Amino acid sequence: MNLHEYQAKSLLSEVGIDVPPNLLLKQASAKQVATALPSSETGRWVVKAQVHSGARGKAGGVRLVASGDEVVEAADALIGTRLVTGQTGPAGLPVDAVLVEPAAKIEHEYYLAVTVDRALQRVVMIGSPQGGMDIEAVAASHPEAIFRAVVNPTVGLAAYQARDLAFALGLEGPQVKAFVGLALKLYRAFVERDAALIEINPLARVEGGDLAVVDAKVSLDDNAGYRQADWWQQRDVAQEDPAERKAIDHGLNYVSLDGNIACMVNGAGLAMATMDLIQHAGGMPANFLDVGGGTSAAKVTEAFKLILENPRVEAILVNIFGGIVRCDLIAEGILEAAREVALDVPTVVRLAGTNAEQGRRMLAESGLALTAEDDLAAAAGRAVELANKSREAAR
Amino acid sequence: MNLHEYQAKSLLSEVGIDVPPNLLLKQASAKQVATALPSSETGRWVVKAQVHSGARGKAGGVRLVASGDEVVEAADALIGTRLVTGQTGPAGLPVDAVLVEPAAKIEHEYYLAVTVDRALQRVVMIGSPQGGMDIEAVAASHPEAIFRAVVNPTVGLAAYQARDLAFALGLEGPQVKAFVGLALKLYRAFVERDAALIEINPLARVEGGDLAVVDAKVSLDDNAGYRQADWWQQRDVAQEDPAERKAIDHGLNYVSLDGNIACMVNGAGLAMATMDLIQHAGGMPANFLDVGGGTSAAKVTEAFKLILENPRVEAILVNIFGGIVRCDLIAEGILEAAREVALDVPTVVRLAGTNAEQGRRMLAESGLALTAEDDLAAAAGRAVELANKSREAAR
Amino acid sequence: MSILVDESTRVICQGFTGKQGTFHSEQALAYGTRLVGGVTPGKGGQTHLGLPVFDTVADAVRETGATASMIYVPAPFAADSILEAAAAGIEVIACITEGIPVIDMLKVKAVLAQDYPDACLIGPNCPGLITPDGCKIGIMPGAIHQKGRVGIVSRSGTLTYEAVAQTTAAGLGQSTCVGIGGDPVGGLDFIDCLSRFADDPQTELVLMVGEIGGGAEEAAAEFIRQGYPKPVVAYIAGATAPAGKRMGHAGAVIAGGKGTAAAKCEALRAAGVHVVGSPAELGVTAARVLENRSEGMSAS
Amino acid sequence: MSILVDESTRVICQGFTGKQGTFHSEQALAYGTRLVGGVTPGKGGQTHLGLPVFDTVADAVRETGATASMIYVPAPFAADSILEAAAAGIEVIACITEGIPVIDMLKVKAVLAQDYPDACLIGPNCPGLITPDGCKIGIMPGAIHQKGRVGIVSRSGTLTYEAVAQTTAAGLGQSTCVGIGGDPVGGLDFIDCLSRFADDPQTELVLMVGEIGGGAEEAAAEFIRQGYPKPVVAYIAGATAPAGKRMGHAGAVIAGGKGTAAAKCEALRAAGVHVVGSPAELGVTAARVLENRSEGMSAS
Repeated sequence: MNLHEYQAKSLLSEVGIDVPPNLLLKQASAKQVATALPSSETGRWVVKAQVHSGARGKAGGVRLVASGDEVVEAADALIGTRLVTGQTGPAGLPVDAVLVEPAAKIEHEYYLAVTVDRALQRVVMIGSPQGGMDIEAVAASHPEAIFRAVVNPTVGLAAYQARDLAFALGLEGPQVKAFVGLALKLYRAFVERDAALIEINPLARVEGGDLAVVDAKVSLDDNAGYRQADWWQQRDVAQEDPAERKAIDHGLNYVSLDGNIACMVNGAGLAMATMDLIQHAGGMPANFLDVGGGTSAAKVTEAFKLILENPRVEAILVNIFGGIVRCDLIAEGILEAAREVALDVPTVVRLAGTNAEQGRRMLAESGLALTAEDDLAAAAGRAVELANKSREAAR
Repeated sequence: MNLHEYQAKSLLSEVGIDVPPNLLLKQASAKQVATALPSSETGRWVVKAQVHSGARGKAGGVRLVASGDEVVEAADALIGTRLVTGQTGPAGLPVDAVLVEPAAKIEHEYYLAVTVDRALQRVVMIGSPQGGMDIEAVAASHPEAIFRAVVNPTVGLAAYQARDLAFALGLEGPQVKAFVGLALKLYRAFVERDAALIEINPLARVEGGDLAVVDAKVSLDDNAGYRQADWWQQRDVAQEDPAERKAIDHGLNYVSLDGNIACMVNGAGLAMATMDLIQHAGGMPANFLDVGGGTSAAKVTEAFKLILENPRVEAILVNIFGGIVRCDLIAEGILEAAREVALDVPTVVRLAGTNAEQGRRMLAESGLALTAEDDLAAAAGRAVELANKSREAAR
Repeated sequence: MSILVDESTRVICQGFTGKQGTFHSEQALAYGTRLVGGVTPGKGGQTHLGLPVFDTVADAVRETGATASMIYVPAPFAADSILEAAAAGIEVIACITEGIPVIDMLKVKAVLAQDYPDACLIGPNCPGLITPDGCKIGIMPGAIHQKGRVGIVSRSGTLTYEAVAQTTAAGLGQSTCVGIGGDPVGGLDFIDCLSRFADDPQTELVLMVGEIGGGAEEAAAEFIRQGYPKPVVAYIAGATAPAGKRMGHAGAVIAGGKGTAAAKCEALRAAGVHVVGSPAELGVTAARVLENRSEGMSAS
Repeated sequence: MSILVDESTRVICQGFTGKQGTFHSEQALAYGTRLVGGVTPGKGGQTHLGLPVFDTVADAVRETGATASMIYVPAPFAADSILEAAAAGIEVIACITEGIPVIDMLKVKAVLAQDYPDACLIGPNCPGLITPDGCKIGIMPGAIHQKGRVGIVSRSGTLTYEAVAQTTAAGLGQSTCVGIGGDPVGGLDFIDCLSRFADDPQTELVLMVGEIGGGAEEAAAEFIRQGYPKPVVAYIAGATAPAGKRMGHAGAVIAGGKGTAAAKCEALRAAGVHVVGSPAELGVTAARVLENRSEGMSAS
């Protein structure tokens, strides 16, 4: 799960990392600004839209203002809107809050992050003297400007590793010690909070030489929710795709896509493969949907509801390889779904594996307008064909 | 450094281990007992002398009493005395406080400890169903009743290891879970507090099946004092040998022994070797004394003072192999000491290594009644000889 | 022959008396797996499915001589179960459990490397492994398998079944099928399995099923490029998956332009692997490659 | 020949500009050690004792090609310095620092075993090592050494000097002297050094100086008993030490009846080691053993 910038900074602050004083506004309250606006040495403040996306600045989600009144104005202009960035898609994300911080005089921007390196199977800390921009861009254009510390889990990040990074970033004098302290705490936060990614970008050297956490991004390991309950309770579902959110509530794995052929599959790998088959057959998948291993008829019903809420869906491909999941249960779910919702989209069903024969028979006997296919490729082709037909018919 | 039982229990309590409710009395205060004596289901209490020694029970340092008045009586009988146990030597240790706890109905006594296994270079947790006695005795008579979990430092004590121990100890039902929780916290205390040994003996199964920490012993790693300052400040110097305590204050390494030949050496290994030589020559060492690597004249003076405070000393053997330590500085220290204290005990000085010649000359020219020897064995022989002579002369 | 397990392998189940453990132990027994007992702390001494229950894996190993374990313990406790199995001397540890935090697995991997270098961890978050007609350790449907010539290694569960069904339908059958799991940090990887298949005389061809995310397929491609003695057919799932979205598996996410299906396919093709664009072509491609090969052999 | 280091070994000093580091670096230079620079974070780019100062060991290794390091960093930071040296590829790491907490050393040892199995740690809490006329890395007085035939390995500092002086006086000289340190958890042990001395043609006899506490001497005895190609002379300090008291070194304590000098001597004697009862007899015993040996050889 992703945290908002203000949550990320609060998480960092919990392990003792200094973050700039700030004010979170959920409404453009002049009163709140009057009483709680942190003082600014520069006489300026930044007002930042709290959305789960980077590239907020270019999208107008970060405003530089010069007075409390302007803070209120900027907050008013942002809160309640949807911010569309290069990362959000055209619908954008709702701005339900803004974070106000004193603007610092930044002399240099660094990059600092912690994540898991899958190839090394170790936590790595990554630093670069070229901060403030997308690190992938730096990695592509200046790979020599990216420095990595691979962490042995027995000792955690060692002080020498933090020092190596500090010198590699070109820090000097008291900045080195400050950086080492920050890096050690950052690693601790990563491990203790089960993070998947913590990114401070930029970490800035401000006028006077101090280091400042200007922007911070935190993603937590979805598998560790059970022991990081305090943060999971703060999960902002408004930032998530409504369909994906609903899927999670029903124990389904759903990702919205832009295509026209919905699919419902058991197993993540097979679900991706089914998407690939749809494309192979000339269609475009409308979603990724894994109904999981312990699927019930009720879950299948919910899955159909999810799919049918997407107006772009022109055909549905159900692809089940029964293992633990029995195909007869899936068939039962399809029948139940058909009773509950109007299954008015052409639907191709491919059942294989455990009790496939029985499931097929149930569907055939139901009288529903379903197309059965045994072959994987044929099923995908049929779904694309039916979608094309229904589109033509609609014209 | 060693902790008192009450301190050990407070350390365990800090990591969340349940310890019996207790009352620490530094004087036999009827008022304190009246207001703060923990209630006892059995109607009985134990009053335990707080000294740095085991085997307190046999020595009369643990009293079982049946009322608050008796608590006061027992406290009065113990506080201010010296307790002589099988482990303290004839002088015993001062009882400056007693710990009062409700007496439990103990059904079975277990042993549980954490320490460092030097051969494996790992922390080990040791458990035995035969608790309540000296674990070395169990190890000798029933080695099969001792169970060990060797801890990998990356994960720390694993839950399965704690479970393995619980089952090996014969625990059942909810005791297993209670034991696992206790063991995991115990390991955490060991590592976080830089312990050298934590021993719960006995860990008791009391009436009703609960586990209770009846007695606890903690030694902390002397090297880690700098980061365990809170416990080091609570170090009870009254429990330490006064000479050893004074030595620590002067940066000397001193251990009191029973013999008649004092020695003053640089380096721990050479100091032990010098003790061995004294015995080899027919004498008995009066002390171990390592003046260390960065020795100054002032330190040598303090070392002489320490040695001369021991009335059993009949001769002194100074054995210095100059490396970093320069022999001329040692000679200077000896001369200074002779000026400050009456060096009225025969003293043999062996100087070798850096600036040995110069040191020897300084001593020879000083006019002090010192015996110089270049050879190690000869020096020891001479010291023993002089001690014998001075003893005979005194008759 | 086979890799990792066969009909003589003595298997235990950790989390034996739980719902998952019970169901899949029944299935394993029905398939003919030599399941010799199970572990549920606190239930030692009981009998379950006609087999002894032990309090600890150490007890189970001592009493049954088991060398393989399948773990159906809930995620918060599964990492500990892996270590318990390794410490007790279990050689093949299949952890089916899904949802183990990455930090836990990083530590488990480090401890295995330090203290139990000979233990083979499979998974977590995997369907397990099966040697047809010999030993089923996992959640795969046994009936679709057929003893045969193809070694299968896969990051996916149901997609593996697809590959199995196709090779069975093509009359090729499988030597051993290993689901290595969909998590970013896990046990045996493609290369480990490829090495074992290389040494297994029964395996004539290896079928590799990868997916987006990470660099395991690229590493396998490099390994194959340096000289692999058997033909490899591969499919990479997720060509249509968008960047930055986690596709079901914790490991299945394209991050920073790395881990795309296209890059993986390209690397594998460059290494001489027969990469199929459609998952429906796995079986037929494997059959064609083996046929061409035997023709080539008889011609030479 | 020698073990571990010789006159060609490029050495750096960690904690270079500190008081201890400066003094012992001067001594090392005076002895002829090929000291090529030092490390003090934040002073990179400066010159000290005519040598370059680096911010990190990695920088120092890259610029000087050093393969050995001597560590004079204060105890709270020394464990980190050991890891820094190992990570930078230093092969021989002599940590002179005394007073490192045991928990830190346990972790350092685990990390070295995991990630840097080829790094040789000597110490901590040790005098260092010296190859006479070649390379002095440590705090021992160089002048008492003489290039020669005896390999010395010792848990003690000044007692080692005693052994050195006696073998020098006896005209035997030393191949390499290694002070392995007095802490309960450290780097190279007796067995590691015995193995290296066994392979070193210059070393004709090994002189082992042990002390009470732990079981390292007993382990060495067992190692020698299984067949050691060179004579070994040993002395164990602390025959008169009382049980339960720490004698200066953190590792020098008799615990639970284990670790006595008597038991160690007995084990070594049983393994064929020439155990001397007095530390004054080290040199003469070594000389006698070598003389008897060469007589035996010329007789045969």
